[in-house]
Amino acid sequence: MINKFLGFKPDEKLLPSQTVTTDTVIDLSSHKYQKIWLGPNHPGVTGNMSVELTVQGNTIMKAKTHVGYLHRGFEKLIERRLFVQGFPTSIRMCVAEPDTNEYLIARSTEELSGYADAVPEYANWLRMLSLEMARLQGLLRGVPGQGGTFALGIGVQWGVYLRDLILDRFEELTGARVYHMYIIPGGVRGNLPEGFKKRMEENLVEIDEFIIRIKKLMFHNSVFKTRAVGLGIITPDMVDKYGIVGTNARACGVKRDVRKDNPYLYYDKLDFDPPTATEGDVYARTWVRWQELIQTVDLIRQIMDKMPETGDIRAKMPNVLNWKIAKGETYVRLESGRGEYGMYYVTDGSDKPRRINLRGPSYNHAIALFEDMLVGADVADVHAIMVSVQSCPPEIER
Amino acid sequence: MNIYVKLAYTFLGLMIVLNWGMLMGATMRKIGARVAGRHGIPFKQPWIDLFKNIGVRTTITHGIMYYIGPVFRLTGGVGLFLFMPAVFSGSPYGIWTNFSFEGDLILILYFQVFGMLGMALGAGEGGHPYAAMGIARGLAQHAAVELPLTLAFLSIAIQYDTFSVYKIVEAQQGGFQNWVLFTNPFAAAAVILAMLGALGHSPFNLVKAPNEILIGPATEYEGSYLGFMQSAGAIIHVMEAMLFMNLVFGGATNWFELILKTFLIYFWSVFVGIVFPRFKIEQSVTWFFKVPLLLGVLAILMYSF
Amino acid sequence: MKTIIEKLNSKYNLQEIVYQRDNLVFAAINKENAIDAVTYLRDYEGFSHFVLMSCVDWIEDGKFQLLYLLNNPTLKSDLGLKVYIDRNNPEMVSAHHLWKQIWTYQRELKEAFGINFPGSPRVDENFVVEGWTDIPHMRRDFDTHEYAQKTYFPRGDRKTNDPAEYMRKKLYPNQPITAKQRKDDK
Amino acid sequence: MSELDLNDKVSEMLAKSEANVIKSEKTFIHPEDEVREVVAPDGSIIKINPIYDYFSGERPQEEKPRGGIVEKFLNWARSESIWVLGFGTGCGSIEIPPLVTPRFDMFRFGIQMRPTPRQSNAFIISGYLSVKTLKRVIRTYEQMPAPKYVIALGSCTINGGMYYDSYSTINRLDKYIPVDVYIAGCMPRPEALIAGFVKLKELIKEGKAEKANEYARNFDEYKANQKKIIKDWSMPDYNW
Repeated sequence: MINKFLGFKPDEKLLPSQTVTTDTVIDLSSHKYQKIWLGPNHPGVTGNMSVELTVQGNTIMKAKTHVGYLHRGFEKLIERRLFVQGFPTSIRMCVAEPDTNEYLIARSTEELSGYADAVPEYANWLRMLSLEMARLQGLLRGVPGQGGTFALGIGVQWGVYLRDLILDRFEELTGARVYHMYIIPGGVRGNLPEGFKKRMEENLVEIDEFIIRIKKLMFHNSVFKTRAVGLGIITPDMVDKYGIVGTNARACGVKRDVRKDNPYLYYDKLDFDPPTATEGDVYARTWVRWQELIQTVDLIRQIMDKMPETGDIRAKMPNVLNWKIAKGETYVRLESGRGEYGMYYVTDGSDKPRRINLRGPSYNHAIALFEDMLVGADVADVHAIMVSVQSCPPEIER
Repeated sequence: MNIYVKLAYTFLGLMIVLNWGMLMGATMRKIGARVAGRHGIPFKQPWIDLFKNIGVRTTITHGIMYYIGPVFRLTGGVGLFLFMPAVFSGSPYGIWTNFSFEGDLILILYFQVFGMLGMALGAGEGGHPYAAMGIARGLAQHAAVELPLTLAFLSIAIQYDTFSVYKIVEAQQGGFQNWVLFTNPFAAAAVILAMLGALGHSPFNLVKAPNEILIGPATEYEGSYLGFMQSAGAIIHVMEAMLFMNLVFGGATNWFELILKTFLIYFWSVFVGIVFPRFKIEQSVTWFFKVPLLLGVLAILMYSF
Repeated sequence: MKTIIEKLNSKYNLQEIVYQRDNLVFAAINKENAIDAVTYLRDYEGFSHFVLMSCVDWIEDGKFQLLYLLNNPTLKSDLGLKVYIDRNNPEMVSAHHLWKQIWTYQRELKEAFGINFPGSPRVDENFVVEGWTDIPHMRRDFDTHEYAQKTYFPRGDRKTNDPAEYMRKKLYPNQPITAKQRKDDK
Repeated sequence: MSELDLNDKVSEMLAKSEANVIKSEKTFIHPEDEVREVVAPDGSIIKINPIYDYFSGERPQEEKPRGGIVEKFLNWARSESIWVLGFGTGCGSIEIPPLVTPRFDMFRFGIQMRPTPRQSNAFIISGYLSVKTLKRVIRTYEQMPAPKYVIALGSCTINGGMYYDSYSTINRLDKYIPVDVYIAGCMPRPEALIAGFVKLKELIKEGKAEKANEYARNFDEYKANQKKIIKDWSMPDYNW
């Protein structure tokens, strides 16, 4: 800017190349580059993963994501557990929104054993309620969390407090704070407690206030805008190339939402339209998530209005201790807070699953996409980009 | 006055400043916690942390400069205190004017950078890449902050035709209408904006940002070195606030006034810091080169002709 | 969806076509044609979203089953192409040029099942486990329980019960085991 | 202390560290850690062995508490100022944000988060530990200055919990690093964590939390256990 003002034009040939691409050849022995590690012991890294950066000054020339710090081998463990035993194990695959795993496992086993239509209507509504509450608690952490990457810690503090309130409602509904084990094959585990809807509504009113406050705090904040606008851009043609789903795809104008495309449960009975943006940068992604926060609150209200007053919560299922499912395979998906979340489930006629493969959105976002997005970025922006693509290590490595 | 008595008083003043700095740090963190809806740390926490850090048993070494870094930083803080009048008492040889002398403003400008340079040497010796990055960013930002700040100081010096902080304070006595804040508004505005960078709170704290680069220069420091640096940091925070108080806000005529004014000056940077995220280094440099620099130049122009 | 499958069948000769749901079809395809078919589906039939690449170890048949699961965003349908490869000589043509994320899957499968994908970038780097010396950990013949017992320090006082046996003792302590239950247990 | 004294001290320490270097057989070394020759800017050739040149190979020493009223006072200070390392090793770290936010605010108890191991004295092992993380945990633990405390969170650190038969996660944490306080549950609630901290405070005040010395005392045993499962060692035996 100053150069333009003074009319000074530097010789382009003498300056170091400013455009860095993934094809840039890096010769470490030239002493021009430095290798630094971000994580796993680093407060700025989501969960427990690490990024190996090759930097030149402040610019990242090459990035490599290293995962596996949270590898527990779920897919192997489940092969030696009964269907019902595998259930509490497998829901721990993703800690940020564990309910999505519950639904996938329950739905896959129901579909393969021919009980897909046996689940009572009321139970399906309760499942939806639980899934939307999980999305809400994820967003309450995630939306201000994006501000937190730029050191706007106040929003995080407020958000996590409200998330605690939602976890309280979860505790009422399911008896547990984080790992609920609520959605089981054939229905759900418990009914709504007395006065649940009233207390939920009180919390939602509080969250409504928070949504307005966070808008003023983050989206009307000049420094936040300075940092987030134009950072980490995803273009629409990258969506199919990298398998981008969820809010990351919606923020660049590609409207993909499993709830609309392949409606599951009773999402076709609800009135909603997934929010989109066109810019595809960090700001747009946060903005889309913020709008989704409003929408999720609205969806929970709709679900609580539209669901029947009472009903069966569980279908009659075979004895779980010797429950055998015939040979078959299926793929079930749902829309989690991070995007399409699916499970490939194979049975072989025995009482244990043959193979489970979880398709987490972070698997693509945090490795292939993230590594390419970092090239040419600033070291100070790594954390922001990492959070904005919603990388969640436990679902990458399982 | 006997030089030993003077030394004793200066030492006493330093102790007051150290403890006030720690208390002020705790208060500011408590204010931040209240905005979040928390109780926050107890007021006594900084002292406990200091004792605990002294009690750490393991010591690691990275070489001589690693030890000297915190010493430099403390020297920067103490140096600022030694050559700046703390409390104005009507006489240049008053008990709390310390060792202030004609032309101490120049020395003070030097001491402001001194601590940072010491940290740069120590952290560089530590060898952690994040420390080196933090230092590079810190020095770049410091240069950007110094420019409007120095211009504003020079403007004040031209205004009162002196480089003595004592005389500048003296000239501002007799009511708030005599403060530089009102007599030289451009310089005051430049100082108030550049102050945010000098005090090192958000949005200008990328130097020690935990999200981006751990905590920058102090990454490798532990135990008593860290305690040393914490006490140096507490002194420096009060000293920076005291410098701005002396130059822009009319100085202090008693300790109570000093405490109140430094508190308010420091509170200004916390007030901004709580609701603003942090800038990247090139963004913060650009920011200082825009409005604050312009104000500084205007302040100089106002009194040059 | 039906027409696409028929077209694909006439072109590449599919086997075991299963309509799992209206919008989810699984079909097996020859190893030689697999990448061709995936490319064809991506470029001409609109299956532009790559969902998942997975592997199932059918140890009793001596085969690995690779799965390429593709999604068509306009038809909102999925097609899973299964490829059987020899378990003793696990090797498959790499598809990393089709989608950017595929090399990650191939790197994972290389580590977890030992399937080789020649030419795939970074395929030999370790993915989730570090310094692994045993047989690939997702193969059926790798016993994770035995490995854990041998390697780590299990607490001796930890009890493991057979759930069926335990529940029967707990709920019906005096009832004799019926023939049906005995059959079920087997 | 004058510069000369410091110089003496440093050279003394260096001499000691060279004498005490632990010789161990490496089976697997990263390409970056291999012994290699590097051309310096002035053209001379330098031979470097990254693992031993960049790190000190000295064994940890047992550092006896001073005893008496000084130690009591320091123990009180330590118990009131617990600096937790911000390293979420497992899924238990999802309960750390509630702890630093309005609902459970652990700052009230003098517990703060620190980003670097050099400045923290408590390490929360939040849940299961895969072998890959264990390597980083050991390295981080050894970098922390003594006295240091370990809080093990969740059933997974006690007996493997849900992952007792997993090939990737360890079963008992106390075989690899000494543990001061265990907090049972899956997942333990934030209240349980606070209770664990209060217990740790009691231990520190009574002077019972001297596990760092125990680690130094039984160093060989711990190292043998660690090396049994970490095949890809490729680091010095003790990371200062």
